[in-house]
Amino acid sequence: MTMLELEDIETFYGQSQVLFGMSLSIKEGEVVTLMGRNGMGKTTTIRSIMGLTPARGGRITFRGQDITALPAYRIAKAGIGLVPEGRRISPNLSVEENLIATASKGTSGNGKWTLQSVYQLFPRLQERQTSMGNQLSGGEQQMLAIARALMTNPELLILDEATEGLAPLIRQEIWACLTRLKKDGQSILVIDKNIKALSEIADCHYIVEKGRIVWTGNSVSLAANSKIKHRYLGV
Amino acid sequence: MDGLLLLEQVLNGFQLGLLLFLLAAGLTLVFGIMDMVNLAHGSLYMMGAYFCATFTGWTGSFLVGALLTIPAVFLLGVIVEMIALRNLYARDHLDQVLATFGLILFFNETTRLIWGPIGLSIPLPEFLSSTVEIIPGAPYPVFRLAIILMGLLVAGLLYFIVARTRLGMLIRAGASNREMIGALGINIRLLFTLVFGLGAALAGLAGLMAGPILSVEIGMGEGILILTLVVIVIGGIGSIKGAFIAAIVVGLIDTVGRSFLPEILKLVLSDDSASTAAPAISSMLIYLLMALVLAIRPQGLFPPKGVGK
Amino acid sequence: MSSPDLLIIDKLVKRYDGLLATDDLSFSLREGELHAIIGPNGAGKTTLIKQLTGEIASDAGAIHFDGRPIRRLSEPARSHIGIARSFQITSLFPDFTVLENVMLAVQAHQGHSFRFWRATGKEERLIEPARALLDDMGMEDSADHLVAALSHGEQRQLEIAVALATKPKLLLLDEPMAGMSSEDSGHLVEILRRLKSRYSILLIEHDMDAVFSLADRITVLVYGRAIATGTPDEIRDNEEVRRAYLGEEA
Amino acid sequence: MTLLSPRVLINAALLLLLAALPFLTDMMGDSYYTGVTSRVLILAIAATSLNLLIGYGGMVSFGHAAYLGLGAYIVGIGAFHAIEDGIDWMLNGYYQLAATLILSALVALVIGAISLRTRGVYFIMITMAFAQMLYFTAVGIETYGGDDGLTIYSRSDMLGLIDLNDEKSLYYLIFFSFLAVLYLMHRLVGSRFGAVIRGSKSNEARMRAIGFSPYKYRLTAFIIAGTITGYAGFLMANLNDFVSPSMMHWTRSGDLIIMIVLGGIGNLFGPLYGTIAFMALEELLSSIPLTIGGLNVGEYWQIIFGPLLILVVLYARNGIDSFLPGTRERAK
Amino acid sequence: ADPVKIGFVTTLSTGAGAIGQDMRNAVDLAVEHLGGNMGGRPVEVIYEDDAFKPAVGKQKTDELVKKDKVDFVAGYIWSHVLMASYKSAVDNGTFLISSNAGPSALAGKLCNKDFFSTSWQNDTTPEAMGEVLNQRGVKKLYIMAPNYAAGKNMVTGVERTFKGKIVGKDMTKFPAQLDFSAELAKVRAAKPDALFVFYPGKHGAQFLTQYSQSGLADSVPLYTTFTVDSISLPRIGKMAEGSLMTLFWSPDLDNPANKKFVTDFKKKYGHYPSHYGAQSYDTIMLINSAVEKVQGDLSNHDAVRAALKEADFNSIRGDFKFGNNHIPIQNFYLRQVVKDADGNYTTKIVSTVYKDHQDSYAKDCKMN
Ligand SMILES: Nc1ncnc2c1ncn2[C@@H]1O[C@H](COP(=O)(O)OP(=O)(O)OP(=O)(O)O)[C@@H](O)[C@H]1O
Ligand SMILES: Nc1ncnc2c1ncn2[C@@H]1O[C@H](COP(=O)(O)OP(=O)(O)OP(=O)(O)O)[C@@H](O)[C@H]1O
Ligand SMILES: [Mg+2]
Ligand SMILES: [Mg+2]
Repeated sequence: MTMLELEDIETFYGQSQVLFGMSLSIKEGEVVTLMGRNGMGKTTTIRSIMGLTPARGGRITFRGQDITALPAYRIAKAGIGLVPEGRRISPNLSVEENLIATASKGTSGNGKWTLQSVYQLFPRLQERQTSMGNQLSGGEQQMLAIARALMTNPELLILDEATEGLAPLIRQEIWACLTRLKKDGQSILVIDKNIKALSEIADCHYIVEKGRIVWTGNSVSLAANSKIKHRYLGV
Repeated sequence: MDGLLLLEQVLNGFQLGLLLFLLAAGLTLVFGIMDMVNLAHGSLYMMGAYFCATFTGWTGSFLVGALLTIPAVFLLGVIVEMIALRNLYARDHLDQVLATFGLILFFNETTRLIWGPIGLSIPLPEFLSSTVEIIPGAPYPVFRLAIILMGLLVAGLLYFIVARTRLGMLIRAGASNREMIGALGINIRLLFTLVFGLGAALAGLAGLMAGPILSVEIGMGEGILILTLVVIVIGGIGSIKGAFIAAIVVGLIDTVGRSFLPEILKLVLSDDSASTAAPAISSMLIYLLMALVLAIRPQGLFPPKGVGK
Repeated sequence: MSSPDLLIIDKLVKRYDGLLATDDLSFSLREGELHAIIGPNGAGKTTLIKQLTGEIASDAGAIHFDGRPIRRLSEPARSHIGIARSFQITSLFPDFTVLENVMLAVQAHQGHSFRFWRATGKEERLIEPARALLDDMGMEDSADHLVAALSHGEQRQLEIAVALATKPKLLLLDEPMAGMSSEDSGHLVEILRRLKSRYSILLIEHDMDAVFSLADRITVLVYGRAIATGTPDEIRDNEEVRRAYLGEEA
Repeated sequence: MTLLSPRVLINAALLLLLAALPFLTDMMGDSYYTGVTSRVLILAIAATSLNLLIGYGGMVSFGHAAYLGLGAYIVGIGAFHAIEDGIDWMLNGYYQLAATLILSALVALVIGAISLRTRGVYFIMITMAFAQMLYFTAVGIETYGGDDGLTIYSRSDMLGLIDLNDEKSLYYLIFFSFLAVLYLMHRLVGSRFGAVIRGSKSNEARMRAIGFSPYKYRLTAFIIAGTITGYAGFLMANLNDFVSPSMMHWTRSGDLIIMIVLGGIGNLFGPLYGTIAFMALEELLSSIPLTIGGLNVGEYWQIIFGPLLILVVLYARNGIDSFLPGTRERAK
Repeated sequence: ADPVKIGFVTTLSTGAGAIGQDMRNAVDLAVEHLGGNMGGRPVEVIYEDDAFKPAVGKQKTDELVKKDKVDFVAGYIWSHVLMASYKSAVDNGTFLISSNAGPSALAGKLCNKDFFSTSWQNDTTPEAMGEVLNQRGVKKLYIMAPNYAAGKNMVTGVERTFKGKIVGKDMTKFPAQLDFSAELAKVRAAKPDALFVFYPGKHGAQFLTQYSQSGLADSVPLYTTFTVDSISLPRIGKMAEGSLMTLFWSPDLDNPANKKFVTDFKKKYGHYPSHYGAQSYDTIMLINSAVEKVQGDLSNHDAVRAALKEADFNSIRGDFKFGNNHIPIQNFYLRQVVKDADGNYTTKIVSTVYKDHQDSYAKDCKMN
């Protein structure tokens, strides 16, 4: 069953168009990646899905419901959890407050992510429990952003550069965690430059170039296609 | 300076401080926590007083009037927020100052249009307009005791809400991080509207408490607004605790300063120059206090955690 | 071939409430070397940079730069003796053009700015060095663009250009690759390789490919302490570093 | 930027109109407008200097009217002692001017030195506090009329160089002063000093990291703006023949801010447009010849003015400037 | 014929607009009583709003003088607005008639041949009050007034004539003191025989409310000037009932002109006129008397001035005559707040304190 479907999305910042007919789809339980160089529109795609920069053209459906024109909070409530680019931690809340302020049991109401379980995932956060958001190091903020999204117990988890600025060890832990999540049937949309790690867990990759999807396929065909990798990802 | 008089003046200062706090609470909530400079807070305070006077007139009872006033001002706040202010949260303070200054003009003149220029009065019921003798030889108005009580009540309640509840966290988070909190599933627009309404209701409460003693008239909000701004700046913008302490300090300094400054100045100046200098200095006292506090602590006495550096 | 030490840090301490962000830290940086600092998140790397630039005060210890103690110097004063930094989170003048960003940094090091009359737009003494620097960084095409309109990668590059414009002896770079695509970070590695010969650089980075290919020496920070210092190979093989930071990577 | 863009033409036309104004009013036989325009231009001088702080430097000073009062009181006090006590030299305009400039600069130095340690709303409030202290000082000084103010029976004596009692001479003194201030601002903002001021508004942390100490530059800008406004006060006293504490009240400082926002902040001509618009609105709205249900609409003009301010803030963020043709000059 | 043009500057907007409105009502009534005519010429009154700001008042005066070219400028509630506007009028040779403000400067040193007043000099009313206190045997007096020019004038006035001891004096913050509890506590502690206050306009209501709540009313009787007036009485009458004040006029003053004024005013506007209105009514009547005297020919400035100075008209205060400084020489009465037959609050005259009283600054006026 399709979880999220984008059809011909067009998005603008003011007058300047950034997405030119972006289409992609994510099935339930799938891990999908969005790849591409800087400034190609990956984050913008996410912002359109979340209703933060609503699409002016095209249609977005989430679990059968049209969410194109819904306000962000309704989309989040419908079951999408976001780890945004740039962390966006609340500076004047403590770590724990950041986690519980927006926590939710999820749409099914039996969410399994709780304070205990995210602290288990990121012990460093528990150590910094009472620190204010603006006192955290860059990496600690990143962990908090991920934990915060998990605490909403989403149907679909979106990670936009979620491993940026994290120590290698933590990065590995996050990949391991995503692998576990996938095993539990969590649907995930992920943006990251770490192709190797992505290839191991993703079912499907989309490559974005100038606001469009230019290539799509699974890890095997991506690995085989070094021309594509070089041309669109610069590796 | 005899001891009983000093005691009475301290009580007076405490009461003025708590009245200021009633007003400062709503202001600091909207100002500090939602990061919105709302100069029209004084106007909402005025509306509280006018509504209460009107409702008291209709119903013949101050208590009923007061109970009707609070939801009415809440509603007014919500309407104002929806029409004029909700698009200003993301703007800089200058824009907010200007727009809400526009609101002050609008409210003052509309009030004059509706209620006329003369002002109203709020008659108090018998039991509130009497006095009790808590300090021997100095009967104290019961209504002023009621103000003290109300101030303490609001302080406790607000502190609890903002520091302890999830609602409080969301309000604090929303200011710095509006978009993100929305993307995490919170209807921030509604939340802000409600919080603004809460701020308005607090202003209205202050107005209906102040109305019976400070008189109800056009422009009553401006003078006290400045005083209130001074209070929240001294206390550290956005800090309920800071507003509370600063309000009481300002109330005490103002009252005690006013009553004993001439005597104190006479110790160093001639009688004549002391009595001319005293009123001028006492007018400046709270500004001096603010300048002093900010010169030493540029963020006020109790800047809330996690804002700025 | 060990050159003299440009920067010596001795028993430096920074305390936040109960937390020791920098804990009796000592190490030195040699003239002309690229010294990388790595360590888990929250180890105190950014804090160290802030202490070096003077943005925050240290609680104890000493910092010697170019042979003189600098712990008591203000942030601008340290910039004037040759310490420059880039920010972990991009920090530029968004409503200025790229050229103006660099010009301002150039201006900061040409004596005082109490000059009220001449238009900076006509001052060759500012424009010339700024353009030269942009050419050097390969950014000449975007010189007249507003910073706000640049892509993330270009902004990160400009961060470094602005720092270089102050003609520093020591360059402190806080995660310059963060958020860059592989292509752009590859490009930046090239630039740093070129700069390496001309400046002494302290590099903080979680991108291990970059660190291992650029660094002359690496110091590993954990909980505010240096647990190891050595060449890239030594660090790669250090069991403790693997456990605390690297994991299977590298 | 082309030299003769429509925007430049409009600005030039406005200046020309102002240059010719006394003769135009002569032709209409109505010298009232010369006086009104003099007032507008004096306020525009004050607003332009405030724009250096707010528009270019991000320092929202809410006490700027204090300097207006300061300059005006120097003239008033000079005239007072010259007439009451026969101290003739106190009427000398050059002494008065020197005293005005020195005193405003000193006061700005003191206020700025303390206030500039704070940021944002704290800065707004502390500058207002200092201005209020000056206001209450003026209210408290009985010799100079206290709250009633001081009537100035003799304008500054410029020793024959220029006769301030002559309406036209005074007008041109004001007009050329305004032009000078405008040009000064233009140079200042584009200079190295201006770059530091603008940079400190844009990103203070970065300024410090590249080696600037913004404080002393900000303080200098604060003193420059205060001194210019003090000079405007000197002119205002000579125009009004009167000075009172109400000139320094915080609401007057608010008016100055409204003027520059109406005109478009961080823009050379903005304050002039804003001042004109502010004064014109006040005049036009308050004389709306409309009576509804026995109520004279003009007397309730603030019911219109208030929401108008809100509309400007909401929909015309650069004030009048956003209605002028051509693109806005970027806050240089 | 061309109309006689009168500019009338008062405060119509802001909270103080109530006073201006009362003055305008009285002026309209006066013009109506004159049948819209003065000396055979129609009358045109141009009202301007000073918005309670000196700068605005000055500009409006300029506009009236230079643009509208009025023959007389009148009105002015506030001393500071009058002081700011004063030169604009007299320097241009336009007659200026104050309908309320009475700063000491204009009565003394700075008096001017083209300046007239139909009200009083600030000090005189409290001087009468000082006299009243003497008559009533008050030995220990406590004084409260706001700390600004008029407040200081009032205090000076009382101190000049009061013979007992002043046991306490508080000059409170101006413009806005919110709370008087500290001062009232001091009053209680000082145990005076009487309390004299001056709190004009809105401060009056505020003071009275707090005074009555403090319970002081039983022990320390209250004497006021310009604190309670017909504008505020409907609102604060209950608290002010019985309190005593001095003034040159009262609605019940017994003379034909006043009867007509008060009756017609009440008929037209439904409430008592205030002294502001009474003074404004007199302003128009004064101008009318001068215009009649010169038969509508205003071209001879000196003749008009002489005619004004004669003040040959039926004033609401009975006889009207100017002192050498063009300020009225007049009676002062002690008045008390009472309820009239219809249950409305008003004041009634208790006694005459002064007959033909002149202000003490007149001697400084070098004009003759
Ligand atoms: N707020 C904005 N206003 C105007 N243009 C914007 C804005 N945000 C992004 N853009 C532009 O939109 C384009 C796409 O940006 P987007 O952030 O979606 O890229 P991205 O693929 O996520 O890149 P990155 O890997 O750097 O995060 C870029 O050219 C960028 O300059
Ligand atoms: N202002 C502050 N108040 C309290 N604690 C702080 C403050 N600033 C930083 N810290 C704490 O100090 C520690 C070191 O932070 P720092 O930013 O130096 O880490 P870092 O090594 O740069 O980490 P990262 O790699 O994640 O950027 C962290 O645990 C952080 O939470
Ligand atoms: Mg992105
Ligand atoms: Mg860091």
